[in-house]
Amino acid sequence: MGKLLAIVLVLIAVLSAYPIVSHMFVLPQDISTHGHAIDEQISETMVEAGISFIGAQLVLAFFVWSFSGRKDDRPLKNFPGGARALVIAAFLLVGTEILALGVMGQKAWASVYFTPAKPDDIQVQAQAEQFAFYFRYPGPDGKFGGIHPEKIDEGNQNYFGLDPANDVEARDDIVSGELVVPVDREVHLLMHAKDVGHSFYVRELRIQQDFMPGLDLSVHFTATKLGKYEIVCTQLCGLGHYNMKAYLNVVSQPDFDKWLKDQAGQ
Amino acid sequence: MQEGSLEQAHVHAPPQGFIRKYIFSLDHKVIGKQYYALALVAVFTGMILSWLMRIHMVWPEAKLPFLEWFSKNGAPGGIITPEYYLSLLTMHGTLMVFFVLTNAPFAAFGNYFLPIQIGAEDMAFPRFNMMSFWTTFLAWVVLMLAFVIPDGPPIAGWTAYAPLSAVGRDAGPGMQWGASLWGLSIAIFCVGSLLGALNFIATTLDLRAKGMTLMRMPLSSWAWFITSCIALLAFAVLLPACILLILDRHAGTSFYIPAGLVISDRLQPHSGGSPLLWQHLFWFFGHPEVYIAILPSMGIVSHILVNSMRKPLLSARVVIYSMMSIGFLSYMVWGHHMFLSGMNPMSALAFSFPTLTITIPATVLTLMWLGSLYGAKIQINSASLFALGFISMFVSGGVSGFFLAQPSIDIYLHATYFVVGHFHMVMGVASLFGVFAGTYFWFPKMTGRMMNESLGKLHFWLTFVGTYCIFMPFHYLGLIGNVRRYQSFVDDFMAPYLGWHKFMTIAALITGASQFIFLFNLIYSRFKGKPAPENPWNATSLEWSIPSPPPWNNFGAKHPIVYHDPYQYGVKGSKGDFVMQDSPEQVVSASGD
Amino acid sequence: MTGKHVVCSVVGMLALSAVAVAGPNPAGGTVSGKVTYEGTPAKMKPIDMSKEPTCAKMYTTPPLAETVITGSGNSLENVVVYISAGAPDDAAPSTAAVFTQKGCRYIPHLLAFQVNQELKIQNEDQTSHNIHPLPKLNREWNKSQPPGTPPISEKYDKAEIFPVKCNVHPWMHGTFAVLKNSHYAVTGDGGSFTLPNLPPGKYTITAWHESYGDQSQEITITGSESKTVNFVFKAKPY
Amino acid sequence: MSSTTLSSISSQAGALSKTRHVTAQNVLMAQRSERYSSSGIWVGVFAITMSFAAFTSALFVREGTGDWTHLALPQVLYLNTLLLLASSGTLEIARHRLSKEEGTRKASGWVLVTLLLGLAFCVGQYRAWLDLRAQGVFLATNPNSSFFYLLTFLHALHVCIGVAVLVYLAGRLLASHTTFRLGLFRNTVVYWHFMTVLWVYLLLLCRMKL
Repeated sequence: MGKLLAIVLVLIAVLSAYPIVSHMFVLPQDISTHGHAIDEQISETMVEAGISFIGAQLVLAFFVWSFSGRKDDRPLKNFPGGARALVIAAFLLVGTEILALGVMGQKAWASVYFTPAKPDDIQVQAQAEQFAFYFRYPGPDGKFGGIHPEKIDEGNQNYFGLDPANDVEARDDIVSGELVVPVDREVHLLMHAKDVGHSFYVRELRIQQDFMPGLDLSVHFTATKLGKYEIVCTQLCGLGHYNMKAYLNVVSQPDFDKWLKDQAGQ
Repeated sequence: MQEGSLEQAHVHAPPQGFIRKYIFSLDHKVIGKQYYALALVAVFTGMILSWLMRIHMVWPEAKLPFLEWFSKNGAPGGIITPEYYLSLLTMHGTLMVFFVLTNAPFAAFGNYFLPIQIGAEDMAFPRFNMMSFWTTFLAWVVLMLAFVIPDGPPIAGWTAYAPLSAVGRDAGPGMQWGASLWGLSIAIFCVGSLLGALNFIATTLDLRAKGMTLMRMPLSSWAWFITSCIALLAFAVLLPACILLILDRHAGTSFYIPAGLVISDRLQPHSGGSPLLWQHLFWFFGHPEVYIAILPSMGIVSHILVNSMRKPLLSARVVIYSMMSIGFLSYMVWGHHMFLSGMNPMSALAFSFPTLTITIPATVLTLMWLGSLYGAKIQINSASLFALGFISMFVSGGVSGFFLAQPSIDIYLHATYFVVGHFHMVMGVASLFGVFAGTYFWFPKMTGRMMNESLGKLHFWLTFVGTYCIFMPFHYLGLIGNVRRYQSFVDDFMAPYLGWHKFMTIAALITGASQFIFLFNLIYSRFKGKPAPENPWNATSLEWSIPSPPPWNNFGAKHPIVYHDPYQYGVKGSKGDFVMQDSPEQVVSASGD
Repeated sequence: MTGKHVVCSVVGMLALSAVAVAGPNPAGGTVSGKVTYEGTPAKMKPIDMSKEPTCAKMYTTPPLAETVITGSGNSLENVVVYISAGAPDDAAPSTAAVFTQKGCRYIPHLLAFQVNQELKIQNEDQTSHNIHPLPKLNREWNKSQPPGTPPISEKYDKAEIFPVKCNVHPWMHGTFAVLKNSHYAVTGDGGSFTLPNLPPGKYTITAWHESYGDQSQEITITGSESKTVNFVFKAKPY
Repeated sequence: MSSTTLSSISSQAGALSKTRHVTAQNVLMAQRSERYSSSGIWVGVFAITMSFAAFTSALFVREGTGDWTHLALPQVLYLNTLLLLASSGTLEIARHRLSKEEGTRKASGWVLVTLLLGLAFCVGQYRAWLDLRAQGVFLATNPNSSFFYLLTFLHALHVCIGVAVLVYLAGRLLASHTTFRLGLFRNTVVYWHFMTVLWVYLLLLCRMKL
């Protein structure tokens, strides 16, 4: 029975590793300027974690294979070096591992959170609500109209609670259900939650950030590849959570300008 | 009951009558079994909920008539609605985390064996002990009520993030009364756990038998002691969090709810609250809770491994210190659940390092177990199989922690199936393996009958392979960005992976079904199992020095005197290759260090 | 529940037969008219359904919002005209009022029906909808309706006009007008309405519009005459 | 899940008959329980401290998130503080009397005084709430009032528990019960003093923050 356990352990180690090493599951393409740092971080960690995982399972299997169900009275042996050696090993190996990961990870994290948005970036306000995203562009005047929660009227497409009657800045604001951005231009996303907590997740952008009600956060990113990508909510926000999504549409600068014009026309 | 002065409160007379003996019993052994029974009910409920979720996820059109009968709004025409899926999810999480992973390894086994292992007649405060169980039971009843009220169970997940959990009716079905029951239930649960933890600590500190120094306590007792210290702190923080939540829901206060929220077209009458406050308070409890679930299993597994290895651990001290440092570190890392919640990005790094640091004591523990296996004479039985399986599970679930501990990677993996796979393996399955091991190991002591070995082994193989089949794919799917807590995958890009989800669902059904083998084994062996001797495993600790099952006052009139470290295996003893803790015979200490 | 249901439908049938016996009341008067607006109404914006492809692909050009629908000659649609005072309460008809979700829109946008009349809500889309009426006097409920589930059957026991929304699709907003008696009409294309078979008496006729509020007029019916009542709403540009 | 089998029943009987005789053991028990009960109360004190620490940190966080105002504390609170301080004093006296083995009667008097002072404190707190209500300040009026009502109520609740135990103990004393639960009494003393300290802390917190 012990031998069987050893075999099963080996099988588990091998079969668990297979889908990874055979690239059965690869991250979706990275369309951001910072994403590569995260991807490298993941693959680095994958190597270290993979080695520890397979190593531990194999050692366990080996020991179980050779030391289980022994009827003979060979004397008990102790692990050479005993506890002290193992503790030191753990501290050295894992310690260095941690330092390595920690330091490198810091870089990747910094590239997202510690570098300020460029001055020439495009400001877009994203509002998350049950259960959709809406995006607001300041329009020609470059200013966002104020938000008046009591004015929100979704049946009338007023998702942000704008007050065009009294607020001139709001009149030319462009509201869209999909996030259209020009390629290779930094986008500064101002995040506003209308009701409860939500999250903004674009796999290809390697961006995920919560919407925190009462606390307007922001992220900035630069999309480098044209195309349509899915934006999903990753913070449980109620019954329609699974259906809360939108699309990120990365277009060329001219197309973007044209799109803005069309929207303003409506 | 009896008018004994407090000085002898725990020297209670043998309980008389059914009620006193089995319902409102002061006997820590009965209370331990009561906790175990409650956990058993909860775990099967939770498992069936997970079945329903998995089935609905891969076969959305599947009609489940019995479910329509159970909840007409939840499953009209037998088809699970999105909100009912979230209800199932919430209840699954809550039942499993609180009523299974906290109750079974800690409260159940701890209550039964902590006093015996340290040579005490009972817990320090038997009445508190009884109260703590019945409070927990009440918490369970309150939670279960959510299933039967028209409003239905809450849909905010077991983490109940504010403001979703705090605004009430407008947040959706189940959030008017279901969520209130949830909050109330958790608050009550906190009280019960605090009483329990208090009892465990006092008992360990003061009721140890003569000669039972702290360092001579079995590792399981150590684990329960450390865990109770963690629990005392954790639940003392969760309780206030729940009180604030209930006030926000019903008293119109604004602790968690900021101004200007419009939910279901209604402007919420609140202002100035902070949703982050809930997250901080909750995770300050929530992360230590992970260790409340896993530490007792570590102790139990060490306790059982040593016995089945027939040789002491390389160093029991190192194991104890590792468990201590894990418990200590667990209070400095709660922020790693909130990397993306809008905390100061700096604090993310501050939380990341202690999180990574926890891997050191965890690795030390693993190496202690592995290293001790070297050159041992491993006896393979259901208990030791699950103990060995625990090591494998713990490693598998642990390594994925490497990823999630790093904020940069968390940007991509946060709230994906990777996380779900991670905590199910390391917190859920691993600590349940500890519970299984403990059950197969201690059942003879608790009932006086042996469990059926072949059924036990069958149960192990199905569970061990099954859980890997279920939870390994979680990690893979997480890597491709499969978002958690979705009742169905409307996104096109998930289509190619639905095959994997089907595979996981089928694995879950089979693995779950095999748990009924265990249930049958429990019930069958309880009545028909072959009678158990006093010390079936040739074990050394005190619980094996008394009859199976133990008398009402554990050690009868004699008070055990302890002469040795807990694990005198692989020595020349009068009874064989071991010397029991309370046997005066001299042995060369065989401890590893 | 079902018992009550049966009773209601029986009552309904009796009412129906009564009407049948009476037939088109010879002595009954008829009130008809037209609902119009003055000023410039807000321009209806196209609905962005990009988040729900299954619905979006059902339209070649995105549909417009339906809060204010105007027709030729400043006529105003989706106005419910009913008798708010003067008429006795009628028993609910046995036929159910049907509310359909199709292409992520409500059909009709404004559904008028009577107190205790059966309300049947069905989902013809391939996606889950969520029906969340927001009444003030009646009992509030909030149910989801995945594709393939049976129609939802509900009743309202108090007269009230209130919005209904889909929590999953924010743009989906409609109106339930729960009315005391059977004398009501909802203006369609052209903004005209007719209230037939009014027995002699003094009535208050009310016209209600989703975003322009309501107006009332007194009218007296003395015999089998037909009178004309027109309503003019002030349109707001925003 | 029954735990009883024939063997264990017989052993229970045997054990029972034994315990009656082994008096040395009971003495041992006595010493032990004194120790355990004492560490028990300290663990409890720690737990309560932790929860109020949690409330405090919640208060600090909440202070930072807007609409924080000012709350004029009712004057009666200071009187209540004196009452509670006094009660701690009287309880000390009671403890002193008991340890000096002067008949339990005297001690019981002081215990009674203590629990009356404790009750007076609770009534005083209730009075404070009435004052606030009179000013139209309710639980949900603003965050400050929310925290004030919450903290004072929870503390008063703990004091009431203490009072209940004192009532029980006073009863024991007056009946000059053969087995007066000294351990319980000492724990109650610790608990009571802790309540006083906790209240002083809460008062300062409210003064400075609310």
